[in-house]
Amino acid sequence: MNPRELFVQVTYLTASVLFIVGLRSLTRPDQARRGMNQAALGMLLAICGTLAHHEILRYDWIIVGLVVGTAIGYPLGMFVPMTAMPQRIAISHLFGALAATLVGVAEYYTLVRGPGVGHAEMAALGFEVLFGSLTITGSFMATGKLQGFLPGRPITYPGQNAVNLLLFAVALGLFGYLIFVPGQQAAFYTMIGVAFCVGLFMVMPIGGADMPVVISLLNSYAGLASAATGFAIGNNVLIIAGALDGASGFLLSILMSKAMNRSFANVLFGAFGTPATSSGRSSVGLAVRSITAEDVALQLGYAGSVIVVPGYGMAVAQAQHQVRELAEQIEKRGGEVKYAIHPVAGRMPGHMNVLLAEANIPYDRLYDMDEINPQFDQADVALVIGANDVVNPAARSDRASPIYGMPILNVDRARHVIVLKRSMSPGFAGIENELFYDPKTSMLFGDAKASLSRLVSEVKSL
Amino acid sequence: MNPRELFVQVTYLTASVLFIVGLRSLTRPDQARRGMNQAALGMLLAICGTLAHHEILRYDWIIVGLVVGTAIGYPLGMFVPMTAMPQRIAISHLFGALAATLVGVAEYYTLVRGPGVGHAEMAALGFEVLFGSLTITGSFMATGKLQGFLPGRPITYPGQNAVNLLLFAVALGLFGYLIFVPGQQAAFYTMIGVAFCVGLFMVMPIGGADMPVVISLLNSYAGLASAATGFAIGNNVLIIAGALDGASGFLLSILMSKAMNRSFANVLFGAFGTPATSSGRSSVGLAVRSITAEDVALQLGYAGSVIVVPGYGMAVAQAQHQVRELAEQIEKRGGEVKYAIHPVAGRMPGHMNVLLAEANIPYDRLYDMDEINPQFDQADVALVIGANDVVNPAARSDRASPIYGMPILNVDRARHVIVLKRSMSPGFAGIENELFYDPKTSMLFGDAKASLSRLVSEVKSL
Amino acid sequence: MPSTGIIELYVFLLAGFVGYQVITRVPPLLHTPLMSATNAISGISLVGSLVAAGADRNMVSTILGVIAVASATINVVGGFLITDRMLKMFKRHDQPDPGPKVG
Amino acid sequence: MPSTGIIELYVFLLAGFVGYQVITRVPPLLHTPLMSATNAISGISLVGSLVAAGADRNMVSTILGVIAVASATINVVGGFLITDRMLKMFKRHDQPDPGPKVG
Amino acid sequence: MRIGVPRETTSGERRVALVPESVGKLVKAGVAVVVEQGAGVTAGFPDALYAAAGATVAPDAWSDVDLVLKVQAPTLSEIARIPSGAVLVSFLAPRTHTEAIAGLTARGVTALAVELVPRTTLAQAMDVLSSQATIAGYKAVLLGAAQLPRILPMLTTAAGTLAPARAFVIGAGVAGLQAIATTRRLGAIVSGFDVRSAAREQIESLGAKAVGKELETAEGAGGYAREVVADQQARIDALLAGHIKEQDLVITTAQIPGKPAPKLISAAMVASMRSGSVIVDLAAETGGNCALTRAGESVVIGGVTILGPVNLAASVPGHASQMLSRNLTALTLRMVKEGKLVVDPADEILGPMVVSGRNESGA
Amino acid sequence: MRIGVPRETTSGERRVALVPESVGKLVKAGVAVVVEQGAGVTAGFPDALYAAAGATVAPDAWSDVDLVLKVQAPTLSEIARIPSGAVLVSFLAPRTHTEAIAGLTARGVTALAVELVPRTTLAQAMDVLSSQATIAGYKAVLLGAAQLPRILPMLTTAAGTLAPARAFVIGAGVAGLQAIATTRRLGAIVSGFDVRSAAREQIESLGAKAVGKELETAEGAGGYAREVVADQQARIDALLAGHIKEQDLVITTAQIPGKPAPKLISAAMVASMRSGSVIVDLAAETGGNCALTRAGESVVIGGVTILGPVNLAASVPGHASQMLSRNLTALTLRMVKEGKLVVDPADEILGPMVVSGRNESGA
Ligand SMILES: NC(=O)c1ccc[n+]([C@@H]2O[C@H](COP(=O)([O-])OP(=O)(O)OC[C@H]3O[C@@H](n4cnc5c(N)ncnc54)[C@H](OP(=O)(O)O)[C@@H]3O)[C@@H](O)[C@H]2O)c1
Ligand SMILES: NC(=O)c1ccc[n+]([C@@H]2O[C@H](COP(=O)([O-])OP(=O)(O)OC[C@H]3O[C@@H](n4cnc5c(N)ncnc54)[C@H](OP(=O)(O)O)[C@@H]3O)[C@@H](O)[C@H]2O)c1
Ligand SMILES: NC(=O)c1ccc[n+]([C@@H]2O[C@H](COP(=O)([O-])OP(=O)(O)OC[C@H]3O[C@@H](n4cnc5c(N)ncnc54)[C@H](O)[C@@H]3O)[C@@H](O)[C@H]2O)c1
Ligand SMILES: NC(=O)c1ccc[n+]([C@@H]2O[C@H](COP(=O)([O-])OP(=O)(O)OC[C@H]3O[C@@H](n4cnc5c(N)ncnc54)[C@H](O)[C@@H]3O)[C@@H](O)[C@H]2O)c1
Repeated sequence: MNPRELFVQVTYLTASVLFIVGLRSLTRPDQARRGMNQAALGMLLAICGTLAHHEILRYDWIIVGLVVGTAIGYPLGMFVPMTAMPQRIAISHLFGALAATLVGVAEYYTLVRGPGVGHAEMAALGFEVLFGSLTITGSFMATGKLQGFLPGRPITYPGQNAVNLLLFAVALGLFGYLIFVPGQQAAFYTMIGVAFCVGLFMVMPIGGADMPVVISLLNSYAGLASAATGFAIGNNVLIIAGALDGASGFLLSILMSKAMNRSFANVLFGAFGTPATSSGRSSVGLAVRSITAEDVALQLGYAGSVIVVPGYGMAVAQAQHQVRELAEQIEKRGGEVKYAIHPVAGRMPGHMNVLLAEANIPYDRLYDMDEINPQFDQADVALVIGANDVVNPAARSDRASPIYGMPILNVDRARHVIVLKRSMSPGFAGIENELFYDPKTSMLFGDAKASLSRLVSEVKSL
Repeated sequence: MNPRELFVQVTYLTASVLFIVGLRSLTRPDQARRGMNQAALGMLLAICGTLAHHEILRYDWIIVGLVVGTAIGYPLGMFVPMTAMPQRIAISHLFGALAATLVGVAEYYTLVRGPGVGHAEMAALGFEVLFGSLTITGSFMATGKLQGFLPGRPITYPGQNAVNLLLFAVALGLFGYLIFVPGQQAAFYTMIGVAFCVGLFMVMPIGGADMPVVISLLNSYAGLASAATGFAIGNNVLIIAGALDGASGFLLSILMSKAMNRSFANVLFGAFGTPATSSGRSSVGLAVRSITAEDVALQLGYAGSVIVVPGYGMAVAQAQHQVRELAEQIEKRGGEVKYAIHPVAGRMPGHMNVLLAEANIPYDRLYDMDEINPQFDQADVALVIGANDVVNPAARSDRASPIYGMPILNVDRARHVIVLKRSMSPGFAGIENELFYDPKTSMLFGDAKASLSRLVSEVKSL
Repeated sequence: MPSTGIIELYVFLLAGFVGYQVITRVPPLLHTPLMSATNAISGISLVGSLVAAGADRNMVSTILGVIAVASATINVVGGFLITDRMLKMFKRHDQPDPGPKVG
Repeated sequence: MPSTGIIELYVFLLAGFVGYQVITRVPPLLHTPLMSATNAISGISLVGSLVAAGADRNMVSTILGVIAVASATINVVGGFLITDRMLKMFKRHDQPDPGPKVG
Repeated sequence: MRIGVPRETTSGERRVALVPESVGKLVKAGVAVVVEQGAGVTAGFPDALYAAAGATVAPDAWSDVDLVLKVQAPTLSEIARIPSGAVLVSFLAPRTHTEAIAGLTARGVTALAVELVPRTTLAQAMDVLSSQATIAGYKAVLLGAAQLPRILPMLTTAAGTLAPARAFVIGAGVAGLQAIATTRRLGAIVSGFDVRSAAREQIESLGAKAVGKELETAEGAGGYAREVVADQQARIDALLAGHIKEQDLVITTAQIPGKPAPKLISAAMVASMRSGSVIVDLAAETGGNCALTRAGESVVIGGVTILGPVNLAASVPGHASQMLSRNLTALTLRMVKEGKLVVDPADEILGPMVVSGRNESGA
Repeated sequence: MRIGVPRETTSGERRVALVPESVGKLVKAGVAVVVEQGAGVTAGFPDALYAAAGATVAPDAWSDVDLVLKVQAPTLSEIARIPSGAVLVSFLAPRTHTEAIAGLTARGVTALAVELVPRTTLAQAMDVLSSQATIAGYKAVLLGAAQLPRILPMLTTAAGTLAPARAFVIGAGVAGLQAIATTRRLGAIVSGFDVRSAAREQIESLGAKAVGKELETAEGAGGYAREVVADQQARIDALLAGHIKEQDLVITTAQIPGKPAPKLISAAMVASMRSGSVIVDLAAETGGNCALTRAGESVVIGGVTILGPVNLAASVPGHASQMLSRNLTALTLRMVKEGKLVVDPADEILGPMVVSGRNESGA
């Protein structure tokens, strides 16, 4: 092995390790940034290594490509608002898949004109362009729907699934054929065309709300295409990065579909979006945002100040001990926990006091309404545990409400509001609560005791 | 690729996956057995695959080897008592390393007489026999010391470390030399001889108590030797299994040395055993067994019935809430928790009742001494939390003791006894407690509240 | 001795396994950064693109390669930048305690 | 394209990484079964031994190979059996509740 | 406008209608307050504190005021001292106290009976029934526990294990729930019973056991209970008979608005109880939930002590006055519109409380 | 041998020396028990239960017995009824009650004073001081809490937040610790003070705050405290003066064996307390920890109520008798050797308790 080759291999090996280490760092929010810097370093190494590759003869075009890419990539990275994240990720899948597809086509074009394409090589190349091209159009559709330049609603027609499956079967058939007869250029390009259609049609029937699952799946496809590139050109770092990507995208799409109560088959075979959407919508047409215990735990674990607002639901669930446990965990991590006791929380005067005292929560953590209300502004999280009427903003704003004029806890002034209750049922006063539809509010549904137990474990394991 | 080759490769690939899956199953005690069966299946596949290997021409000798091996292995697996586990594992490292070394020697012998040895091949082979041979003699020493046919005490002499390092340097030097001049048979066999000595001398100065660390390290070496075999004969399943072994042995030896309060360098460079042993020993010459929170958690998590014995230490630590949390976790896993309240536990009548009631532990879980004493026999674990005098068997047996005649809780009748306290200090009566030296008893030292918090997390994460 | 393709399959499988193990331990709130991180890493297809663009084999290959280089670079640059922006949000805020306590 | 040796290095590293990740999650009480399990798996050197014993290359190789086969088989057979014996001890005992309760 | 706070003259009444803290609040709102000398002493608030809070302390807090805040209903002679056209807010027991109401109407006094406060979420700050019942529920437990020949919590000691006492609370309204909370704090094994299903859930929300959950409910209007029908009563009787005989401490609080308290514990049930057991009947004033209760007295029959305390809140005068005073202040501030006292009969809270007099009063 | 259990005649004494459960145990051990008619009634144990347990219920439990178990020291006339040569076990207050001791000695009665039980781990089952102090500590809190014009727990209600009461326990022996536990159960903010360092740790082991941890300790023999020297007393005074004036409920239990109770709360400290505060002085019988305490009476000075209850355990006769009875049974069983009553003066527990009479008695 000559020194140059050695250098290339060393950079690749190092890059592979750095990628893995970098992704691993994402398991811990406080180490994630450092880890991603390591991954970026790995990327730099891999690029440098490749530039030293013996096959590379001229650099002028490469520089053009790099400059153009950087010019587009920098603003995409720095200035796209966080709210536009989904479409941002979707479009980057487009770029990734495009790169993989083009490399595949170039390779095929070169080989078919030169030494000819081997069967194994054809398998890799075919896989690469097949997944690459359907990801290109799929990502394009997803971006369009999310960004709004394509209609966001699902576009459906009878027999859609059959058509999609058929198209996919045709593409696969062509791929199989090519493996046996690699030289059939017409088949190759037709396959690309069909794959484009598959991508388009696959995403067409899917509504905006289900897009994250699709994006994740496309992530996985793009990763597989990269890995196939690696097989085609015999490059390990591509294989490894592609496999990481593929696994991650696949897993994420499963996790997300689970979170949306869809079966995995439903996700894989693209029949998303067809059943009526089940996301919570209130009578007033506002959406409710449900959240997982893990996410709540992360918010609490990294919050500087948390205000707990207990209500009758905490009493019903007899969750007072779990409340204390959670608070202890948060405090152990350096957060501060206060309890906001509304005068009429619960069902008897002092109901919350009785329970919190039972759980041995020190009196000096309890704040009554007048003391705590000015402090919500500075709270990172208001954790509402089975309270409802006492945090209902209708009391402030809705003259028609039966509780209009009752002073309430201003939880909606906190940075985030998390509400633990079992359902969307109203409380004692029997009225709806707009707080639950506030964009700042996330609902963790379930019995308060069970939810809190989960939160305790999750915060502990952060 | 011909079908036979394909078959071989498929079995290898499957075996690799099964090994990984099998080891992974060890993270969960309830799945571990199934996982190990999968690993065994993997092994079977790999063997069948190899038997189909095109290089294998005659089976007669192979069968002899297999039969002899099985005849020795079966009793070693089935009838060796659990208490002889350390030496059992040590001797199996000997066999593993022997196999790797012999294969290496055979390969070298064949190559050197035939096509000659390449540099890369020599590197792999050299590594293999080097680590293999030092593991052979090292394991032999370890087995001997543990089984008792060699003197168990550390054998030391001045300058020992220097001698060992020198020997190792010589072996490495020969190895380096061989990579450049692979054909030097004398150097090859000398290296093996020197490596034998390294193994011997390395383990010589180590006492019986430190043996587990050594065994783990030898495990790692044996694994590396296997992996090197894989490199030498180009076999992935060997590389993977070897790497798994190597990583596992290495990690375990680190973990164990940490548990023994030794630095890793101390372990790596074999200067074990030289400082005075620090294991706790009572004035009566009995040993105290300290235990980690993880191990306690595992015992509790898989116990069918646990009896908690609270004492004044629980009160001092104000750990009552953590006691309830732990009990809830155990109950969630299907275990049963009872509380044994000794009449004079604590420092005032009813001290334990007051605290346990504060933590909302239901009265019907509390048992007084007469009710609970007959139940210790059937308990898997007696968890003594900051109690001392009330579980002191001296009250039963030692006529000279100031508490002789006081009825005590018979915790020593339970299958395991775990004691949570901060030190070996006595309790109110100021007398030593033999219970702590009972072979059944494990001590988890530390403040009861802190220890219990850890236990809660650990049991949760089982 | 197996062909390189077979060994590469091992690499692929093992890497997938590593990916699986790593990703299952990423908490859900970091799933978005994770997506953009894997996205950035998938910019590694730049490596293949560079060869296509620079190997000077034929015009088609070079042109396709240059486009591929540009696309992949977008991902690398944009992906790492945005991941970093997102992860910045997970810093702890250590702020002073406001207001009085009741006794 | 790199040599098989290099790719095998990837395999080795990735496998080591997988091993590391898996082993760090094994609870301490299972460390002894883990040791004997890896020990059983290390019997995989049987694979190499089989080739040495059966390839019929020369007498030395065959003899050494046979001894190696025997040694490795001991580990495989003994290792899996004893691991299984150990793991059996981790079954839950579901026993009836003895004795009365105070009310 | 001026508020008068006379000294309570009813015997045993140690509360006061306004505590100094509330005086300060009212004065800040631009209202003058006259407090009769010594009005707060029995509740632990000497005159000096009132003066410091901005009240005028005078021998007479009746004349020349627009609003009289009292605890107990005024006697006929006191009614005569209320300026005609003024507003009176106090307990009035309007259903039984018809003579006084007539007197007030005759004098042209707008009287608000605080016991008629609507039990809605919005009215809670003015809900004297809830605030005083809270105190009563707590105090009932202390009385009962002190009477018992045993302690409430379980204690395992060198002299044997003392079994925990069993406490049973009938009627889980405000007082009943507080009694449940307090007996639980003291370590008793607590159960509760109510005819309203919400109350049953609330019993459990305090960690106590709700018995008779299988029995039909009897919900009335406004969150109150209604009387139960005969066969239902029979089932309740059977339940109680079985449960009560194992109890050490029984606290009853069952009430039905405008009706005598339901008779729930018969003499036979009392006889079935262990010697030394104690019944605290918080419904004594309206006839008692136990057949043997005598209001204001303590009866011992067959070793069972039956306490029939009246006006229990007055025996914790400090905190009871503090809460009452907050309630009355909230009520007053609701009536004050731009410095004037306005009792709007259409007001959802004030309206139902008016028991006599003209509709508007301005000062 | 025969044990006699006479009815207590001291006024206010509702306990009984043996409860039926213990009778059963003794009878099983081969000992005959004679219980005077009505002996257990005040404690809630009617004669029928004794008979059922195997005792002879008779009008006279004095004659012909080998062992008399009593609660209060016998009067001179009762002493005359004890068979000469018999053993008496009861509270005897030997240090002050010299006349009775002399009488017993004269009659040849071996008398064991239960208050002299050694405070060792082994003697705990016989430790009547601990068992009765447990009850007293609990009951003191109920008395004090019932007297307060406020409630102990913190409650946030629609009528404002009721601040938790502050309770302070001086002397953290058995009674003091139980008082701490009980006030904490009721939700007060509790602090404690003691001169023994072990007691300070024990205060914290109940979750309360130990004040004055920086002050020197004054440990006596046998786990008891000793008197403090003058300058130490000054520092304690300063601490208490500062702390007490913020307390709502103070419970004092400080005792020094054989000495009058230390005077810890001066009249000035009482004067500094808020009107409505309550002091419960459990040391009233030995002179009181508060300068103004009058044993058996309740004194109100400047709005502060000082309760000086005596013989508190007797006011919870059921459980107090149960514990006492267990203690006395353990003591009796220790004396019975092969069916005979043997008071071995060398016995580490019995020896120190003997205050009169011969050394051995057989029956
Ligand atoms: N304090 C008093 O003295 C008193 C007396 C009587 C009435 N009230 C009235 O009661 C109300 C008190 O307000 P609040 O906010 O405390 O309670 P709330 O408004 O009654 O709301 C309680 C909420 O808790 C949820 N919940 C019930 N069980 C739960 C469980 N096991 N786990 C999780 N959540 C559970 C319910 O939602 P899900 O069913 O969806 O879970 C419900 O929305 C006020 O309207 C007040 O006026 C108070
Ligand atoms: N119940 C009563 O009425 C009463 C009254 C007075 C005396 N006593 C006597 O007190 C004794 C009671 O027995 P016991 O078994 O309950 O207690 P004990 O014998 O006094 O032992 C308590 C143990 O708890 C440990 N400990 C202290 N603080 C701890 C912490 N923060 N975390 C963990 N462990 C802690 C201590 O060991 P480390 O220092 O090593 O941690 C000590 O050995 C008996 O001798 C009894 O006679 C009882
Ligand atoms: N909206 C609010 O914010 C608010 C505030 C305070 C009280 N309340 C409600 O007001 C209502 C009345 O409370 P209260 O304490 O004044 O009630 P109350 O004093 O009228 O009656 C006490 C309890 O006795 C029960 N009872 C009646 N007959 C019974 C029988 N035969 N057997 C058993 N129990 C019987 C009632 O159900 C009630 O729970 C409750 O619903 C309470 O929740 C509401
Ligand atoms: N060994 C056992 O098992 C056992 C059993 C019960 C009691 N004891 C011990 O017996 C001892 C006495 O208990 P007791 O309750 O009978 O005590 P006690 O009644 O004699 O005194 C009560 C408390 O008052 C304290 N005290 C005395 N002077 C004081 C002062 N000037 N200021 C503040 N506090 C003062 C004492 O330290 C004591 O804690 C304790 O040590 C207790 O732990 C031991």
